[in-house]
Amino acid sequence: MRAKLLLLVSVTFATACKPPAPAEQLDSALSWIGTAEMAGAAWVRHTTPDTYTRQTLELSHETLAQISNDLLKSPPTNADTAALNSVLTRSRGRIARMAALIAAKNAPDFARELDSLRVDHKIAKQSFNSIESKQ
Amino acid sequence: MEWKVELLLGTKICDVDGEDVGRIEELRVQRGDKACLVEAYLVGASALIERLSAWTLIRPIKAFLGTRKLYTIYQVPWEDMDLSDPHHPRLRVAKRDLRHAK
Amino acid sequence: MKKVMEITLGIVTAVGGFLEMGSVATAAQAGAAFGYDLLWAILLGTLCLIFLVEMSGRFSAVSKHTIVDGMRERFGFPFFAIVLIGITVVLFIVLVAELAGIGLSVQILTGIGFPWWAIPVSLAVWFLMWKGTFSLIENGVSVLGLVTICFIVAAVKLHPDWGSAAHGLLPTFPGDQKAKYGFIAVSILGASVSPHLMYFYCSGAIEDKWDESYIPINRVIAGLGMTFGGVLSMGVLIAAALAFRPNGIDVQTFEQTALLMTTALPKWGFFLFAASMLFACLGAALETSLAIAYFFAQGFGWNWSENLAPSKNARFAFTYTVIILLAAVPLLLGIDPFQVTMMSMALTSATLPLAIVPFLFLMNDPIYLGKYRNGWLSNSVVAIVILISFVLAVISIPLEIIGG
Amino acid sequence: MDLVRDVLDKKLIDRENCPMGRVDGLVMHVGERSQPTITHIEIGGTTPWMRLHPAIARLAARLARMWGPKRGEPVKIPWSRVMTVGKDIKLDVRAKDTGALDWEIWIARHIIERIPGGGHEEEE
Repeated sequence: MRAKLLLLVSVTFATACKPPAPAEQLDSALSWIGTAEMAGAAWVRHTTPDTYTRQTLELSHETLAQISNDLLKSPPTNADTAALNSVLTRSRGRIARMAALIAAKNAPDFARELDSLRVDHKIAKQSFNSIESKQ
Repeated sequence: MEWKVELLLGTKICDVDGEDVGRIEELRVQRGDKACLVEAYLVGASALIERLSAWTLIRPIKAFLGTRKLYTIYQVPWEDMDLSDPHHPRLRVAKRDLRHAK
Repeated sequence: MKKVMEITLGIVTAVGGFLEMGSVATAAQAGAAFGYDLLWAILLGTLCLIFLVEMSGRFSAVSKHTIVDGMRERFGFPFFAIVLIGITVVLFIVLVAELAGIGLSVQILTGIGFPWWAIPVSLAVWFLMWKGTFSLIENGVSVLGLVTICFIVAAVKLHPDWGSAAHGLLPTFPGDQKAKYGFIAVSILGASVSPHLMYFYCSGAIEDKWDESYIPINRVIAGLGMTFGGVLSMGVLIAAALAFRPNGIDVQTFEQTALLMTTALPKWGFFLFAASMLFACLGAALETSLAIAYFFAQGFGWNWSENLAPSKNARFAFTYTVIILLAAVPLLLGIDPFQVTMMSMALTSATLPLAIVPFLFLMNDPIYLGKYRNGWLSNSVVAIVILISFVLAVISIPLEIIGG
Repeated sequence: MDLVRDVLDKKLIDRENCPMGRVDGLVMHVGERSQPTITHIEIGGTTPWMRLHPAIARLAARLARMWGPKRGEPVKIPWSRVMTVGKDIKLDVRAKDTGALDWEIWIARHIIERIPGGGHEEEE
C-alpha cells in the first residue's frame, strides 16, 4: 500500500514539476491501458500470481486517473474532449473491475472485461492517433 | 628547517631575476645508507609527464598533433634552489643558465 | 585441465554477473520505446567493456597492483580524493538501484511493497559480505545468475526479424523524441561500461593471485564472457521490442518490466523474470558494495580481502557495512526505483572519463606494465567510446532533467 | 630515484608484510647551505588532508578529536627505517607499535568485534 502511495506521490511530483506535452500524455495513457491488458492476459493464462496482477491493475488504474486528470485540465487542441474523457473513463472502470474480479477469483467475467478492454484500447488508439496527426 | 615535500609540489618557481620558470613537479633523490639526499628538482610541465610516467601515452599524441613545441623540463641542482621561503622558492641562478633535463 | 576449468568458471562468472538492474531496465525501456534502434548502444558499450575488463585483469596480473593502487600512486592523493568522491557517489546510487531491484523482485512475488524489503534486503547483502568469501560471491552468486540466459530464450521464441535487428546494430538518427533516445542511449552505455566491474575484476585477480601466465586466460574470459553478457542484454532489448512495443507499452516501472516474458514463455516467464532479477541484482549489489570498499581500502592502504574475517580488515569491513546500511535509507523513503536506476546509469556515463582516463594512463605506464602495456588499438577503442558516452551524457542528462 | 613517482603515495608494509597505510607525506630537512635530506615518512593524521586544502585538514583534525582513537598527529617513521623501495615500501618496524594501525584497531575493537561473527582482532 505504502509503496503504491509513494509511487503515486512521486508520479504526481514528476508530473507537477514538468508538465508533459499532451501527445506524451496520450501515449502514456495508451501505455498503461496496454499494461493492464497484458497483465490481464497473463493472469487469464494462469501465469502470474493474483496479488501481483491485482496490484499492477490497480497501479494502471491510478496512473490512468492521474493522466486523465491532467489531460482534462489542459486538453490537446483539436480534441473532442468528451469522447476522450469517455474512452478513458470506460477503460479505467474496466481495469478497476478486473482488479476486483481477481479478488473474487471470477475468471470468466474477468476474461469478458479483458476482451472489452482490448476493444477500448483499439478505439482509444485510433482517436489518439487522429488527435496527434491533427496537431 | 623542515618542509613538507608533498606541499612543495606544484609551487611556482622564480629565477634570480624574478622571471617565471615553472612549477616544481619532482625531486630526484639519492638513497644513501642512513639518509636520503635530494640531488635535484625537476621543474616545468614536462616534469609532470615524467612524474606520471606518461611519455608512452603523450608522445604519440604529440606526434599525431604535429606539435613541435618543446615542453620545458629543467633539472635544478639542489645548490641552485633557495628554499628559505617554501611558499616562494627562488632560483639562485638565471633561467637561461638552467639545464634541460633529457 | 586446470586452465580450462578456470576459463569456464571465469566465463560463467562474467555471464552470470553481467546483467543487473541497470542493464535490464535500460534495455527493456529501449526496446519498448524504440524497437531495435538502440542495439548499437549495447554493442558499443560491450565492446568497450571487453577492452576495459581485459585491461584491468592484465594490469593486476602484471603489476600486482589494483587500478585504485595505481591511481593513488601515480596521481597522488588530491586527484585520488576527487575520483574517490565521484565514483563513490555514483556507485552508491547504483547500489541503491540494485537493492531496489532485489526488493522489487521479492515484491512482485509476494505482493508486499519494496520499502518493506529495504532493511531485510540490505541486511541479507551485508550478511553475505560479512560471512562470505570472495569465491562464494564471485562464483556462487554468478552461477545463480546464469538463470538470466532465459532472456535470450525468450527473445528467440518471439521470432524476431533478425534482419532489422542487425540494422539496429548500426547507429541511426532518431526521428522524434530525440532527448529520450539520447538519454536511453547514455543510460545503456553507462549500464554496459560499469566501472565497478573493473575494480571488482582487478581486485579479484589480486585475491586469486594472478601472474603473467594468466594473460591469455584473462583475454579469453574478458572476450567471451563479456560478449555473452552483451548478448544477454540484447536479448532483453529484443524481447522488450517484441513484447511491449506492439501493445504501445512504454516501460516506466518494474511491474511493467515483469511482463517481459509472459508471452514468450507463458508458463514460467513471470517467475523466471523474478528469479533472474533477484539473482542478477543480488550479484550486482555485492559487487558494487565490494567495489566501494575496495576503493577506500586500496586508496588509503588499508588491509583488504573479502577472504579474511571482518576484524582482520576492520576498516574495510566497516566501510561496506556503513555503505550497505546507508543504501537502505533511500529505499525506505520510497524513491522511484526505475527513475533512480536510469539516472544512476546516465550518471555513470557522465563520470566515465573520471574513472577511465587515469586508467588509460596507467595502462600505458612502462614501469607498471613493461612490455605488456596497451597497444594503440586498446587505447583508441576505449578513448573513443568514453568520449562518445561523455558527450552524449553531457547533452542528454540536462535535457532529461528539464523535461525534453 | 624519483621521490614523487617512486615513494610518495606508495603502500607501506611492515617487517611482517602487514599493510600500514600509504606514504601520505614526506618531511624534508633544508639547511642553510647543506644538501637537503628526506628525514621522515608521514602516515595519516591531517597530512593527506593538508594536501587537499588547509581548511579540510582543520576539519579532519576537529573530527579526529571528537571520535576514534584521539590521535591527531600523523605517524612519523624515520627514513632510516626504510628497508626496500619497490612495488611497495618495506619498513623495518612493527606496524602495531608505530600507531599507524590505531584506527584499524579502534574500529575493530569498538565496532566490528561487537557485531556477531566479526571475529577478534588479537588472534594471530
